[in-house]
Amino acid sequence: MKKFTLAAVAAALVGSMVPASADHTIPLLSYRTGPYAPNGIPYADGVTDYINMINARDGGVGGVPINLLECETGYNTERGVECYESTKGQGALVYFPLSTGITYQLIPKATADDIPIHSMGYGRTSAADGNTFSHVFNFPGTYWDAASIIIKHMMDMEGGSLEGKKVALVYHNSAYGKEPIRTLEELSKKHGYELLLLPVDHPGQEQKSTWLQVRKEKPDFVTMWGWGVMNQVAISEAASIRFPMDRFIGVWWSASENDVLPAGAKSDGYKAIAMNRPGTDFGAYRDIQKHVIDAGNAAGAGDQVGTILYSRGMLNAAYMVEAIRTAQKIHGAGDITPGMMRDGLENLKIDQARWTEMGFDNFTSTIDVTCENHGGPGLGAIQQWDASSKTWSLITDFVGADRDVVDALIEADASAYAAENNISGHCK
Amino acid sequence: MFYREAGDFKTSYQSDQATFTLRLDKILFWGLMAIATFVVPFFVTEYWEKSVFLPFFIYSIAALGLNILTGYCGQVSLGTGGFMAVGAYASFKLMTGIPNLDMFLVIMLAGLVTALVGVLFGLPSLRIKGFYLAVATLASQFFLVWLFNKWEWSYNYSPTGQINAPTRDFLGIDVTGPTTAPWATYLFCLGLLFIFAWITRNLVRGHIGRSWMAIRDMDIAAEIIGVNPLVAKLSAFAVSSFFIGVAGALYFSVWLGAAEPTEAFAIDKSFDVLFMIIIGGLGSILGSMIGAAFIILLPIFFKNVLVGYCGIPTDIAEFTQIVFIGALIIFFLIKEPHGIVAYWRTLKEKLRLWPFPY
Amino acid sequence: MFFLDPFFYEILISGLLAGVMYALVALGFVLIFKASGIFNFAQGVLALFAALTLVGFQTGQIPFAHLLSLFGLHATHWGAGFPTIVALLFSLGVMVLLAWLIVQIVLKPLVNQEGIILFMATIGLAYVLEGVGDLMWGANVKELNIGLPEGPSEIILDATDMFIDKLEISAAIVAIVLVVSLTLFSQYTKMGRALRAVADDHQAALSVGISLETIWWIVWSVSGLVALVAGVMWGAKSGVQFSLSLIALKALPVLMLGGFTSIPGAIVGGLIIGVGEKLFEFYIGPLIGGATENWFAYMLALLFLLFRPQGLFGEKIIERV
Amino acid sequence: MEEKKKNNTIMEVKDITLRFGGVTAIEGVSFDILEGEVRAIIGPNGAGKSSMLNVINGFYHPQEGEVWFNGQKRGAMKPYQIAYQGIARTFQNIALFKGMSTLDNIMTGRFTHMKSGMISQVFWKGKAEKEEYENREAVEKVIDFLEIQTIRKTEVGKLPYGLQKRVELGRALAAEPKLLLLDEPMAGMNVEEKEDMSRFILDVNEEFGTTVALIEHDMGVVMDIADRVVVMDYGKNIGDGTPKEIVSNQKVIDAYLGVSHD
Repeated sequence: MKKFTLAAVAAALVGSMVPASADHTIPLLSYRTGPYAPNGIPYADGVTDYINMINARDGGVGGVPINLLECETGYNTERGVECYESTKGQGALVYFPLSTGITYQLIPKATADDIPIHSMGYGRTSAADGNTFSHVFNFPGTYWDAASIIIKHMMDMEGGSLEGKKVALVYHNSAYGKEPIRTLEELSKKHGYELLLLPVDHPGQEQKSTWLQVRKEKPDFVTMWGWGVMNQVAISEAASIRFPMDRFIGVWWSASENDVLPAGAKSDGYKAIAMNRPGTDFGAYRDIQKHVIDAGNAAGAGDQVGTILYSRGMLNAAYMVEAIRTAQKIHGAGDITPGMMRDGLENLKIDQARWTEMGFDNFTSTIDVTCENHGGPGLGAIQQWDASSKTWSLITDFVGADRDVVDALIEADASAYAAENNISGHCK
Repeated sequence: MFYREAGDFKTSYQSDQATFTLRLDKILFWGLMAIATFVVPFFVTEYWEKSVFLPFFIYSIAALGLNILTGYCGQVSLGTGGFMAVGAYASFKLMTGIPNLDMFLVIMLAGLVTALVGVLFGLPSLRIKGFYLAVATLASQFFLVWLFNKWEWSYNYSPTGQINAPTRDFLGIDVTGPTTAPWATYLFCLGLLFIFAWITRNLVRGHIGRSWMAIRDMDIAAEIIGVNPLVAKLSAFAVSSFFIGVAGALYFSVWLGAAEPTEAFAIDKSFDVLFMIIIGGLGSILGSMIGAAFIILLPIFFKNVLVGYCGIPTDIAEFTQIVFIGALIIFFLIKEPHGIVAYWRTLKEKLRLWPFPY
Repeated sequence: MFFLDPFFYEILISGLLAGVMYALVALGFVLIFKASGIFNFAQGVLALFAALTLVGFQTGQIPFAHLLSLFGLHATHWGAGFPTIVALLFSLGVMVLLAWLIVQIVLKPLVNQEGIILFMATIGLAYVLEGVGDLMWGANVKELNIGLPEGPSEIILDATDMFIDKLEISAAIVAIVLVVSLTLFSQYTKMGRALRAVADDHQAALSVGISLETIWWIVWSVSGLVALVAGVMWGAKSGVQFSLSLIALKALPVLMLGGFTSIPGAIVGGLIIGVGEKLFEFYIGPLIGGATENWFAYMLALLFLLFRPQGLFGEKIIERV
Repeated sequence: MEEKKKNNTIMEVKDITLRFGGVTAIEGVSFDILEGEVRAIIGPNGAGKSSMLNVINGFYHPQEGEVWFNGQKRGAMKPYQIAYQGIARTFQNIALFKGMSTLDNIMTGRFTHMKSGMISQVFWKGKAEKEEYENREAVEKVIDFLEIQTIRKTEVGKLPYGLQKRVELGRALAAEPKLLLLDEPMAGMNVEEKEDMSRFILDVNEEFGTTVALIEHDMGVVMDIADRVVVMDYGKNIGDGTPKEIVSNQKVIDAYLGVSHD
């Protein structure tokens, strides 16, 4: 057995000691297994296909191909650490951990290793404060932006005021699910609605009492920070108690086809906040079709193309590619280091014109990252599910969050973190 | 030929009850320890530290703890994850509450707190036995995780309940926080594992250990001999929880640096550690470590082989690996129900008799 | 007082219905433990595997499609799937075959081992099944629809203003049918008597003239059937995906309460747990932050055991020396 | 041999009645055990003999009656407390610690003599270590006495039946009890084994002066080794006296010849 262990360790070593290649190395900490696989698969496929497309179409960025290192985390922090350590040695430019737990775990570590993290709409919200979190980026929006935008939408539906209304938050009983609570509390003070908190434990197959609670309290709106099977059950429960689906608004992780399909026709009208326009009618998709799928190189089983999470994966990859390009511009180098990548992310600016060039015409919000603000613009739109045609469609434009509320919260949490770890801001 | 008692006769009960009855065993062991202590630290990389050694050491400590309770005292427990959480959160509160407290003390105090909680949740074992107890301990698992998820004081009122380990030191050397040197954490955990293995050894060779085993093998006879089942079972729970608490504290503060109860200390932790001791060998110190190696290192090994070399897609590799490990578990149980460590023993027997088997 | 609360009765009923769902899972454990003294950790995965297989047949998935794609075959589905009833029968066939394999490969070599060893073996089994299931049918969510009525039942709604999901009513009916037929089976058939005999004493069973293997095969097949039913019922609610295997955790407190060896125990235990946790979550939950169901179920069972260590239907233990 | 007969009572049970639910296992049984004697309890199966031993060492608590030990009336005590009073026993169907070696089993028998605390155990220094070796010496004496040196390190689960019985006796002896209870020490043994066992019992009784109370079916053995005999039948005491008196007791003969009770 001892011999065997040694063998294992030896193999583990070799696994980690592959020399850093000349490519742009980007690790993909995906989770195609475990309870959250249904969400992880399309996302990972989206990232992979887009990167492959870039390599196939343009031969990489600035002539340097991107080497995507996929590493399976199973949405598990320990495995995430293993992935981080094993890919770090290979010159990883940036990490997108795809898990709040792993993000929290990596923030101090990666900062110390001078490797940037991009947690796109997840992870630690206050990382939007670039002055404190020099290496962490969470554009295009944070959970707190999302919460505020969702409340805004509710107000619009109520004709401008939530005074005396009741809003319920059904959330995954974990760090991720608890994220929006503070914001919603602040906003309730401001707008005078009553907030009702309804946690659901992992995995969340049994939500009877939660939804009876909803029936008892009769909230005017329900918003959801759900994840995995919890989403599907919540949506079908809501439907079966005949909660008006257009008053049920989920965060962007409760916004995929997987979540609404099992509920069937009953889920018609369900809303969620979106980072990008649904559908496949974009240049980038056509290129992926042409260069990747038709070439028979589709990632995974190739059956996820066009889903919400797939598109989000593409978007994530697109950010990375553009950040590399920016970094190359800044440093005038083809081959860049993680440090340069960080600068690239910090100076990332994408307006609609640029998006269109990239093949994302009118696809998502503009991006404007600064040293102080790593949260980008913090915009989001509301999408709605049409069960008959089984499609999502945007019903609002990309709107901004209630900045003074959200920024105050970010300020508070970030400064607390700065104090704990005696960080003096890195922006002049 | 050389591996045998020949020449070293036992002249006293001391030597007869010593940890290593064979001189060669002793030499081998201390040789290995010497290499681990004086050679490895110079070569240990962050990958080895974070992905191989720390998890191996920390889970070994947890497995030792559970083995005391389940392997030696016969009380099957599925509360390990919850108790690790207690250790983790205790250490977090201590680190943030008393900033200049030495890390070693933090770890020990965390263990102490966990021991108390362990005794509390051990009480049902006085009436409930076997699988019923195993399931009953799940109550503590789920309750503790729920508690640390709800009780804002326990995570210093952070908005999400995530806890992060600040930088703290052991005798002036940083062992927690993002900027630790691999060798430092490596030696810190190795040292603790050594200490706890030694403690386990001491406990199980004395009368306390025997009272545990007596309860395990035949509780009625044990009681009639003079063993107070209350004391025996609760002491087992206390010691076991202490170990597990220490493991939990290290897991959070030294290894991961951040944790969240619902994910890091979920039910599968409890199962994993139980698997370790059954696979490795119930009631065996070496077995606990072998088990930890099996459950922790084998997946990494498979991953690196299947993905690293064969270039199989990560998910297929993952599933194949699950199948392999499951098959291996079954295989080992069929070949050697008493755990992998039993192989080791038979091997030694053979070696001792070689080349004259009879 | 909350007896006047209209929700009290609704939560009572939905608690009972949830309890039935738990009992469905617990049943599988009980059957196997009764007949072979094995605490079958794989029961949850068994349910997942069964449901996956059913959906696979229904939608005409190609098994191991993803694996095959390594060799350049990118198809994921045959032309068409089977009609539900055929798919059900096929899935049942698969479960029976699986049961046979388990007995031959895993259990036979482990006859007369201690409980903990057999328990561990079923954990290995769980790993294998999980991996194979995912490799065969893929890890994404699958809709499962075998044409059971869904949505709130209008009749009850109009009559009592209670929302009771038709799916759960049908689950209850199925469960009752299942239990009744199991009881009849074990009471009135030679095989059934043999099963009960083996539960008491392996030798006795042999004297009935049925080999232990056969009996185990049958038991595992039956609990395979139960797993299939449980998988269908839960899967119809939440879609078929990995999480389905976690419903096993819901069955454990039920087992504590009802005892590992009693079929009625599983049912009654399930109902008690279902009602208990729902009432607690509904009335006490909000006061202490909610999401109490997971641990409360266990606490309830624990408290109960402290006063009746032998469980609901176990007979009193007199210790002898 | 002669003078020990004069010794005073070490154990006395008065009008013990023990019931399990409806069943009455023991009904108003009284007898005494003199210090240093070998006292036999005989009777047909189900006569309540083992139950009586269980009452004596506190495993069962009788509904009525008193137990006097060392001239004191004994309150409700847990078995392990009674062990500390100096009562040890063996069991009808062996109750050894199967997972442990012969040595460890007998060492466990010394439990009541080992007092070192958790801390010194943890660091294996001072009291813990010292005490361990002192007790080891005592145990080695027992091992030599029972002639089981060769199986010292063997797991008892692997031993043949006869040896297991012997180890169990050793475990009880190791406690250096004032009163030693033996529940059918020779059940299922062949003649040689029985002779060995009888010899051990007598030696224990003579060399260590340990008082012995044993249950035995083999009348021959009882006649040979017992000083006095209690006969139980259907939970009642139907005869008490020296072996000679017993064999001539009509009630006893009936009980053994199974004359119908009416």
